[in-house]
Amino acid sequence: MQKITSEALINKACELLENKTVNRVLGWKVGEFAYDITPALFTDCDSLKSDFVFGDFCGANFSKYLVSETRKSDEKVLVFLKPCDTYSFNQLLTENRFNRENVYAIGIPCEGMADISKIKAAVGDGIVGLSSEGDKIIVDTLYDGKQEIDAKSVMAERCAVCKSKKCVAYDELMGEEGEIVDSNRFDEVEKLEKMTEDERYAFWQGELSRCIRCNACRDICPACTCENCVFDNPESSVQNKAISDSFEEKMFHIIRAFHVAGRCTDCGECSRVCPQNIPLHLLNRKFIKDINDFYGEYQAGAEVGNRAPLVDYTLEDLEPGEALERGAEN
Amino acid sequence: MASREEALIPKVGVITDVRIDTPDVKTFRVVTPDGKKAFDHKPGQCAMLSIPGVGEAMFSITSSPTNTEFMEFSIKKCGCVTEWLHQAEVGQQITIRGPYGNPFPVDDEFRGKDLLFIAGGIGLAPLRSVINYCRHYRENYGKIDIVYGSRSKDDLVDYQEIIDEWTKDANVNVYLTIDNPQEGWDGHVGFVPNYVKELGFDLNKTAVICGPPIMIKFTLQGLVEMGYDKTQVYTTMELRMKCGVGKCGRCNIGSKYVCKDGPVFRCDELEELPDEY
Amino acid sequence: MRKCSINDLNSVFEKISQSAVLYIPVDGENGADYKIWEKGVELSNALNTNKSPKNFFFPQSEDLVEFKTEGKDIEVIDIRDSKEDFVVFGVRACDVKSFEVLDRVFLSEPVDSYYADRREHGVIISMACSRPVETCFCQTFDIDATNPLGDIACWKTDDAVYFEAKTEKGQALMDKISDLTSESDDKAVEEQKTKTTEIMKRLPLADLKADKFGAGKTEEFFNDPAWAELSQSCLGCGTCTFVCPTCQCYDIKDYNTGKGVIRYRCWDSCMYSDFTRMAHGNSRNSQLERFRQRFMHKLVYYPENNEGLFSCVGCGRCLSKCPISMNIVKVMKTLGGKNNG
Amino acid sequence: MQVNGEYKPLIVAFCCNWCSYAGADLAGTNRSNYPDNVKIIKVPCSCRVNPMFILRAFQRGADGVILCGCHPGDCHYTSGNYYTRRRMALLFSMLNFLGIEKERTRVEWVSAAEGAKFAATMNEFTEAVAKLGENKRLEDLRCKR
Repeated sequence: MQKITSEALINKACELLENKTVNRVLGWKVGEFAYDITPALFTDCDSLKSDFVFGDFCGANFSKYLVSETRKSDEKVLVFLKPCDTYSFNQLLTENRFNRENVYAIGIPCEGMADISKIKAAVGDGIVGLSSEGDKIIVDTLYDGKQEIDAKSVMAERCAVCKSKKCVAYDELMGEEGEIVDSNRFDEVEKLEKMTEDERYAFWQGELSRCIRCNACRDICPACTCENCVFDNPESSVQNKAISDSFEEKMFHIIRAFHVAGRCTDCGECSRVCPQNIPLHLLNRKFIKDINDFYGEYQAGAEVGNRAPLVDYTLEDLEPGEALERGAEN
Repeated sequence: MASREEALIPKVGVITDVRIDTPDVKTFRVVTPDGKKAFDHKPGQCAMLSIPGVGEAMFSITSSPTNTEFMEFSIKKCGCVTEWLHQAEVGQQITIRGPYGNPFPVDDEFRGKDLLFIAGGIGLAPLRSVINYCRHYRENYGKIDIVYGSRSKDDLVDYQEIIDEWTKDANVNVYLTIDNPQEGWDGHVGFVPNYVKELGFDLNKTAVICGPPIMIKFTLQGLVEMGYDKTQVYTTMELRMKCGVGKCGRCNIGSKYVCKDGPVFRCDELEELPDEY
Repeated sequence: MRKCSINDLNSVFEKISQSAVLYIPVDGENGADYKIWEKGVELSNALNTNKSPKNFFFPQSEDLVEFKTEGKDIEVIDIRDSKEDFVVFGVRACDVKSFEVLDRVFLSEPVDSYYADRREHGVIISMACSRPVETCFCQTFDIDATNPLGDIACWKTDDAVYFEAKTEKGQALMDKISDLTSESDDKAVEEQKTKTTEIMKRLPLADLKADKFGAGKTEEFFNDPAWAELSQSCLGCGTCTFVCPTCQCYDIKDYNTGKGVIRYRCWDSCMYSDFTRMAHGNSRNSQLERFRQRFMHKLVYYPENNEGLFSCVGCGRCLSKCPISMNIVKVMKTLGGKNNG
Repeated sequence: MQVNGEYKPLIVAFCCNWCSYAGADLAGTNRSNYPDNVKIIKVPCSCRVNPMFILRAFQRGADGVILCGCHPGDCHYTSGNYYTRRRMALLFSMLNFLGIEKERTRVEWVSAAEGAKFAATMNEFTEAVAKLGENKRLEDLRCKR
């Protein structure tokens, strides 16, 4: 799927390392299999050449790593940002979470990432090789040999409803400038809104009761950058690692989504990392959709310095009762 | 199933006496509701105390096993459990379970030896149990030297007992020190590790150190410089614990669990463990 | 060895569920998980469940004891009650092995009565693997996926299921289903074993060896500079520990219900920043230390305390679930040298 | 909440110190009736109410939660209730999205002079919640044993 090649990015990174613009590179590192890519820090050209990769499984958003990475040194770190990552980047800058001076950002185009669980569902388990050829992905399997699948059909949900192919922040852009896309990303939310309360409750009960409270959704989230999360703080009275099938997971997910409401850029990392495949992004998107409906279109991270809707108000805002009535009309 | 023993289910204990030792240390006397000692223990062992709804924490038993009537715990105020305990009054019930951990080898390696106890601050709490045990069975041990230091005179735990009892024993020498000069203090001033070096003990002793990690580190260094072998030196440690029985998985240093394999370690054993303390 | 036709498997399930709660792996929208069998519930063909079956013996959260307080008084209420009998069907060889790893922790003195009670009431029917996948590396730990342990071992072919009792408990259950099964030779089973063994040799992780690790290796690996790189992008979430069948660390917490205090325990993760946090400090302050603890525990500390048994069974869950795709295989290969596997 | 075998909804009302709490006071001095199963929690400003408070109330057995503050424009701290308005609009919409009945949550602006309105609001809200019955969707089973 990806049009820009690993080689192009490696060459650029090596060039910037050699001319001392940066002294380290945040990038994707090859794994054991074709799909288990790990975010890594590269400091020399040799390791970039042997281990750096950019392809269909490089979904990891590096923006959040910048918070800790930029504190380590005053020298610049090179980061590659896909369009959706640039929104997180801007949002973190808006919240003064890292020093812009310490980063050299390269915007790269993205054609969408593949979802390995969709591939496994399509071709079965036992994947021993993967390669990309135009719009096709060639999968080598243990049991059924080589199979060809349509890349679009295994694209990650968040990419299938991509909101923007435009990089909104960078020092340098590689490839072509993309466009903001007319996305249908709220379709799933609307579908749920149209259900009855009972149906919605049954849906979410089924989803959230699978939660194992691993905190991966929170820890990956580029908007969750509190130094000490309320759910980790023994003095907060809500620090809790239990699941109880009745309440704790719901509270965790409501509060998690609420804490990032108005700041969430809809990058979709929460759902990508969920080991239980809970569609957590739907909670965030509901907030985004409501914010758009109630207070006017707002895209977090579109620009640096925007005032988030929840720390803002107008005298004519909608009453909470009216908000609930609007929901009921759907 | 209910008849089965379960380590994690505690007994009820009653606080029958609260003694204010220092501005932030209190000593609590605990018995069962029918006035007995909750369980027998050996010097250096610990117990889990808890206040339902607040939390549970491990404390070393400061009273000597020779005391068959009650247990005492000297507790410094530093977290939510200890803060709650510091507000507790006589008659308050808490829960107690134990005893946990390895004791000091008072009936084996310590027998017949000259003993050197070195404590800093609240580090006296676990040592008081051993010291009083050895004083009780005085004939089994050689000379006893005790070096104890704290920030100030007011921060010396069990000061009254030290002055009234320990210093009056035959063949027991007590050396007290405080970190900074203070009015009304005519004793030694200076840090414990330096004081130990100044005192220059002979090398035929078995030493026991307890105090803040940094104090343990420098005192041990000092003893080694003086010519002590690490097999002669014991210490007792503390890490976060939840179960107390080596299962919950957090108090390990390398493959050793402080709650089960410790808290008492001989310093050469400690040497073999990774540096994670 | 006894067998039943694949078409009779549901009758076997029905029979078993008459005297015990029966759990079987069932396909869901996002992979398989254990569910209670009832009529109409179909057995999954998936290799492994999302969550490991350790939950049956060591549930993610469980109440330990209750307290009632009045004034200065406390009443301790033992709320333990005897569990009902249950049967877990379709446990893979790796997960069966994980119970041995857990047993050594929970059944060593002092015995954990909550775990022991569940263990006594549970019967494990294992299922041999016939379609291992790329993330499997049970061979590394000398586990034979074609010949699982458990109370009863099972082999499923296209047309039949073969049963072999491995323990007295298993034999007792076998007796209960004897009228639904018939005596059989092991020809089909042996065939399947040979075939699967051949596939196992072709797995990408087939050559991974654990020889370099084990008891007495603390010094060699603890200060390895590679930990920094390995742990560099670790998020500190608990995914690996919670999907792991052998991770057994737990937390004990109190919960005030308004009517009393329930002391419960729940899974905890050594990857969490508050795992070792005390009022006056933390003995593992950085993610590097916490990351190192997890893998050192599995590969060195645990074997040191348990006659060389590793606390990893190669089930591969962490390989597919870790948000950043960092896992024990990468750790073993990096620390042990690439030639190791 | 069961009272003498009869179901009565437990209502938690967060009231701001400056307007709504005074409004509740006035309802009392005026002898206006409102159900005794409305439990009032005084907060310095409606804006003090963290979403966690609302969830906590449900967890501990509330069947309905109502938040009362000064009328928009009248906040003692100038703008607190404007923030409340946005937050609660989003939170309550989210709760409804998760299937929590929308009648269980409400925001009402009650001034210090509106004792009658306070009583009427509480009566009406309690009645609406009573129709739904016990809160089962945001309950914590541990608290109900």
